[in-house]
Amino acid sequence: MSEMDIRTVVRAFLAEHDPATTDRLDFLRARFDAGLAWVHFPVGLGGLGAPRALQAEVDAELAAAGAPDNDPRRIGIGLGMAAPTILRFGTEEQKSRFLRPLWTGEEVWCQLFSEPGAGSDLAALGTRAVRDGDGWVVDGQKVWTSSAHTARWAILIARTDPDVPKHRGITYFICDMTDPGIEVRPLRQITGEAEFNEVFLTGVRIPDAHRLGAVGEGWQVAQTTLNNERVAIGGQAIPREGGMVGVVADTWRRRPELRTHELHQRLLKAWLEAEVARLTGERLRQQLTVGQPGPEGAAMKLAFARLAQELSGLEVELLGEEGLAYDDWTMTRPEIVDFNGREAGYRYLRAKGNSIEGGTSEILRNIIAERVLGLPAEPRTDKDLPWKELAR
Amino acid sequence: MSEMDIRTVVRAFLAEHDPATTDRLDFLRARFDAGLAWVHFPVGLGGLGAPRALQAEVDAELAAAGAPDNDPRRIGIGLGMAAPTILRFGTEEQKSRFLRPLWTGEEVWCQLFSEPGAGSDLAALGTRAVRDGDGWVVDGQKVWTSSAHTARWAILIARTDPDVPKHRGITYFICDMTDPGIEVRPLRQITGEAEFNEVFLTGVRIPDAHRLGAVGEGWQVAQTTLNNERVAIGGQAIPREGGMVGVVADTWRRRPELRTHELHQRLLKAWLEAEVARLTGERLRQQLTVGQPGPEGAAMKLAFARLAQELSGLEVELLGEEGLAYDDWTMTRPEIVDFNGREAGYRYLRAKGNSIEGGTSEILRNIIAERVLGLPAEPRTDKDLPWKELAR
Amino acid sequence: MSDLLYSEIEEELRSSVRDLLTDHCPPSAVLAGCESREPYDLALWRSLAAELGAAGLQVPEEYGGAGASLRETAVVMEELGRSVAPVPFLGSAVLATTALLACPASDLLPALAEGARTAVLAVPLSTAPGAAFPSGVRADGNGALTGRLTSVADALTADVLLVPAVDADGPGLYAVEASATGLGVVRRTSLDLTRPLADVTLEGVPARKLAGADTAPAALERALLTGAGLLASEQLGIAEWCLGTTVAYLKERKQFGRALGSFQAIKHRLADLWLETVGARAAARYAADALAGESPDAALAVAVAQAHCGALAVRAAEECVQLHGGIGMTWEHPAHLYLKRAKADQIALGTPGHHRNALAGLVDLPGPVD
Amino acid sequence: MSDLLYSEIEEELRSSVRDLLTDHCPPSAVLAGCESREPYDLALWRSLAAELGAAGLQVPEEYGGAGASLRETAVVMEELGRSVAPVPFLGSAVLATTALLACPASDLLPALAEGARTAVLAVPLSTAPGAAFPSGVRADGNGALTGRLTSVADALTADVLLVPAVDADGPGLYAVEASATGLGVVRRTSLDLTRPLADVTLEGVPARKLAGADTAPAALERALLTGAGLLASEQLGIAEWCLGTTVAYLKERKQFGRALGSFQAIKHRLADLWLETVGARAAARYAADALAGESPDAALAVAVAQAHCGALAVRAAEECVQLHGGIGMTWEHPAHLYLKRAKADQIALGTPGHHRNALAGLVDLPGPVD
Repeated sequence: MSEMDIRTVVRAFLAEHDPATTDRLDFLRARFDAGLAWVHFPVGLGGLGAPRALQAEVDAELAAAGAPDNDPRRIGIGLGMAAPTILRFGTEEQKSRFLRPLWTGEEVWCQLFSEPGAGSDLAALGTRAVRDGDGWVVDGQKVWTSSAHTARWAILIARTDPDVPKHRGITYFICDMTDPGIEVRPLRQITGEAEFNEVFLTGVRIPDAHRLGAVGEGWQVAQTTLNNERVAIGGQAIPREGGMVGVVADTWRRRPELRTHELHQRLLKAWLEAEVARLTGERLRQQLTVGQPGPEGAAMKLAFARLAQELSGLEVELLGEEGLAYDDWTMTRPEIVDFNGREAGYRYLRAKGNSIEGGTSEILRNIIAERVLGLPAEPRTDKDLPWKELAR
Repeated sequence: MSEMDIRTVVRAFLAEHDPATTDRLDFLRARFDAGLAWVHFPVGLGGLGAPRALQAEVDAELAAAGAPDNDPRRIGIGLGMAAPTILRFGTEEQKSRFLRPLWTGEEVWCQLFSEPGAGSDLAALGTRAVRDGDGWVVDGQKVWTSSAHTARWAILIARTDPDVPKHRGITYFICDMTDPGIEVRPLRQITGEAEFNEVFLTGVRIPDAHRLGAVGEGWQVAQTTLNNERVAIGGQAIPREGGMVGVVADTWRRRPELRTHELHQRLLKAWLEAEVARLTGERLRQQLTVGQPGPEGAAMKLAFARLAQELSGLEVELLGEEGLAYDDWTMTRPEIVDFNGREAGYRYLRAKGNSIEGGTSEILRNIIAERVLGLPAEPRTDKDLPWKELAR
Repeated sequence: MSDLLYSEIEEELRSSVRDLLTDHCPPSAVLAGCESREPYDLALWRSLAAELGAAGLQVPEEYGGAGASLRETAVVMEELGRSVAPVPFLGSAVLATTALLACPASDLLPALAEGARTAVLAVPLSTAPGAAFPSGVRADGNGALTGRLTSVADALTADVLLVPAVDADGPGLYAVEASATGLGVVRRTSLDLTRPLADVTLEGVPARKLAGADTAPAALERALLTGAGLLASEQLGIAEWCLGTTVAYLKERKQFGRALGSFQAIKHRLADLWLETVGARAAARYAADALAGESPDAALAVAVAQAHCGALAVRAAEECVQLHGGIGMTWEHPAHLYLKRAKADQIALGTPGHHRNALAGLVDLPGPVD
Repeated sequence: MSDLLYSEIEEELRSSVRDLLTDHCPPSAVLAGCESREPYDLALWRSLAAELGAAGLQVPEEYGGAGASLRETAVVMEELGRSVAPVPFLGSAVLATTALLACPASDLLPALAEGARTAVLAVPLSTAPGAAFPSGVRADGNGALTGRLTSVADALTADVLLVPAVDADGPGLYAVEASATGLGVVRRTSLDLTRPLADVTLEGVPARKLAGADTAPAALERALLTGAGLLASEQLGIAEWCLGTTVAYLKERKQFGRALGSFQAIKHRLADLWLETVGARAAARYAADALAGESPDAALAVAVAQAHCGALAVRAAEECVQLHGGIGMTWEHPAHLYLKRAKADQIALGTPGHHRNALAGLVDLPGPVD
């Protein structure tokens, strides 16, 4: 399928569904059913089995026609993590049931992976899922869960076998966030707001039909989620000066009185790095127009985190006296992280999380060194021990 | 003993030994015998058992009187490494025999520690010393030996027991460099010159009287040598703008046409780091006016290497077209490393060795992390294995 | 060469201050304080000032002080940094007191020295040494002040404000009582939770002139230079807490079956951070000593200390957050208090870039001629 | 967006060049060549130019070239960088050929395109795009040249020198035969052992004018910009060799009973280096594509590529030496050939700082008004 072909399909769709007169949700559902949600997905699941690269064309055509979008920032975990995992590992029933309302935004998703005792070493997680009839009963605690308070569903990994080494006793589930055994508590961050939550699971029941992948193979399934997360975090197409660098460059242009040679050199260096990262991402996307994301996604996330931190730190210094101020310490529960909607101090603090969430920069460097460069792993004592015997 | 006291001693010595009329070697021997060589050494061994801090006073007084010095750069290994080790671990006979001609420069020393297969992991060394009557027979290969071609004596570590873990089977010797089993080959470096040597030992005989410390305890003895080496490399008192920073600052001042804002910012940063390193070293010396050097010496060496590399790289860039030139690629065998006697390209290349020789910067960071900060060691598989079973 | 070590008396002082802070100012209390309406812990301030005499260390005995020096004052700053203690020490005991010591009028000193009252030098916290004399406030013929000053640290609880103002004779330094009519002190929301800022507005406020054109600019400059130099000690204290807390955490926290602190990449970063911290100690000590002795090298010593320590404290706090992982991003862990203080301190009294640039003039390394 | 990938044809070209270099230009041969009196491997040059047609890639077919583009030329530069190959490609096939392509006179092109002759653009290797037209050589009324040019790369073996000179009409570009009377080409001792430099003196040397005031400055600028842009590909090649060689060594070399490459601090440094190398590939590709298409973004693309790749190649070579430990400091290990090339390349055609500074004008990020 070519760009020309896809444009024809979009126009035909628009001829039948006038964005100006169609209800938003109806429009989104129809778009999904027409295979224009994610064109590289299979027919019947919101796609056309077309090359991934054509999606940009579809989005642009629809936006030009004034079509509503599915507010992707609000449902980023569903789109970026749950969907590719369900597509790859889900049963036909699971795919039919979950993908459509996920994409239209009718059902928000969240991710129940990290635990207080299992951060970088995610595979050490201790949340237990115990078989009970045709289902499972889950008990444990998860943390760093964004959207938990608005989510209808969660992707969840839990330990189903404590007697085997940690990577082998994990199973991957779809968890109903309306289950009475789920308690969501806001987790306040250094920015003052509570973007994330702690989630306590007590006797939560999950039908076996909501298991994703085989019992004990949850770690492999989770790799798909995590690789896609890193691509989602670090791999968006961005225009030149997109993101944090644009904010700082804008201040620089508007405020000549703040400039010094020292800051100028740092700004030029950061601008250069941002442009190189942009070109790197672009080249990666050209390579990956088809296929699953590999460890290179980790590299983009690493670069993105470093840049966001460098630039936001620079911005506070550039502002001088104004950098001493903060906009608001009130505890709020935002649905969307918007770096640009707040002031410099917020960006500075929030960017600190970029090198922690979704895999710390340290873990990403390990991944690059071992999976890309092929350097030998460190001596490990924890890989072959049964989980229950691990040092904690 | 106070500064006043020591000044009295020096003046009395000068009254009896007029530098203008005394033969250089006679003067140096007399100075040693008067305890003015290294005042913190014991009486009879070139010292007065006085605080180490007073040495600066002695040196200044003698220099002011026009006295000859012992050309310390030519005999740095003897002064900085062999002497403190002999003082601490030597027998009375060894101290009497070796320290005086070492200090006067009549006998040059070198160090036979590193091997091609044992660099950072020095304790893995494979040069064998086998007991033979009242002596030892040594076979093996050493590398990175400066002054080997001019040296009369060497400090040597060799394996005397391959059946125990590597740190425990090493013994420390004084080796006669005129032994017929010793072959010295120059080792050319990236600068073009051959400042170091490879040393091949074939059936070299060492009397047991030239053993330093107990059999099998050579590793502990070598720690004293290495800590002193690091202090010798990184811990000299330097005036403001002493060393590499002064060279670059001088060029900067003389050549306004070469200046750019980018280089200016880098120069100011490097100047700042150099001044902080100078103050750090000064504070360390104030703390250590008595006592053995500890792991802090490693920190100074680390800082010194980083600065030398940063500044010498900057200098080449600053010179622009002139930085494309090199002074001389001829292979020479210098007795002294003089960063300032050559041009920028030489300094740039030679400084690369600063983070390798005498303990790589990586090893020094390990030392700081474990011995100063008390961070736990990495899992080690090599510590308890007999040396002969180690992976190589 | 200066004495870069701590004397026995200085170590005793440190130990008293640290004991006090350990008892009365643990991180949980600091965090709770930030969320209360009281910006400062004034009970702690009284203990520090009255019991330990910390507020008057640099004040001569004839004015009710301890007759010690800025070296000892720097030790207190170090400890306050280590606890991000919410007390107006920088504003009152350092900036205002130094300015007053350089003024002809000295009657305010005894109350400040004993901590009975606090004062503040009313300039934006971001003002660097060498800045032009502020022109935002004017004094009329009766000495009444009108104008505005923004981002003044420690002003909220100050009893007296020392206001640089311009009158018919030129620059002057005026004292304004906090209770004076026409004075407005309004709290700003500040990045640093533990050192609140305020904007000060003056509308014909009655004031007393402390210094005129001949001494006011020098008094202000001396205060700013001293503040910048001693802030380096505070930054050292911040860095040491961050390094120590991180090391302790990484010895305990296990992932992959071993302590995180046993991973070499982490070790090397901490070794580098330690090296910079050791450098900060030397630089901060040198600055304090040079200021105490009014050495001709003081301006250089301050520039070096601020440029190095200002950057280090931020780096140490950032590493502390990063190496604590998720927990370091939470409001309940104290790391953020240090990050916010360190970042604000980086701007306070001149950024590291500003101070590094000052070196160009001080050590004859001029920039290019454009 | 530009195509940042390599086409199949480009990959085939790369593979042919790499095969040739692997066979004829191993590190040992390069090192031996440096110590001989022959600065270049002219047999290798002939294979590269005649057999593979590499010298004429950017030359249109009508002038005997391959009619390909600068994208393919960049691929050759990458491979030459990876081998620090001692051939005059940059001087002849990039700088001189690009200048000639922008001149009205084109008769020199066929010989250059087939590699039968080599030419050189006679400017110091350190000349950056945007530099003022050189004024060191003057042409008299008969077109005879007098003057001096220093640090010219690839001049020692060049058959023709393209000399920028000033005559009565202003700037001009002149061709000088290497055999011409009055021409002196003297080798300098250069930091880079594999790209020798020479000083050129002209004393009334007969010359032929190729371009006058209307085209010479633009031809020179186009050559410098193209040279800088394609040098980024060479720097990428250097960095890739250094990274690959280091990774391979660290997988093998054992200390403390395990491969050095299994130590986490080493791994993290190499991961960072890899990330920068991936960035260099994207930036170098973008510059080559922008130059090939004469895109209005070319100046920016070149500045970005040079600023990034120039710094990266040095860093990669420095890490290569450091992580090889002592062996990396020896003359017999090839690492130093790359270090020296990388450091010289950092200065060649503008330093990273120069190119970063050029961004200020190109993307409207002006510096402070002093």
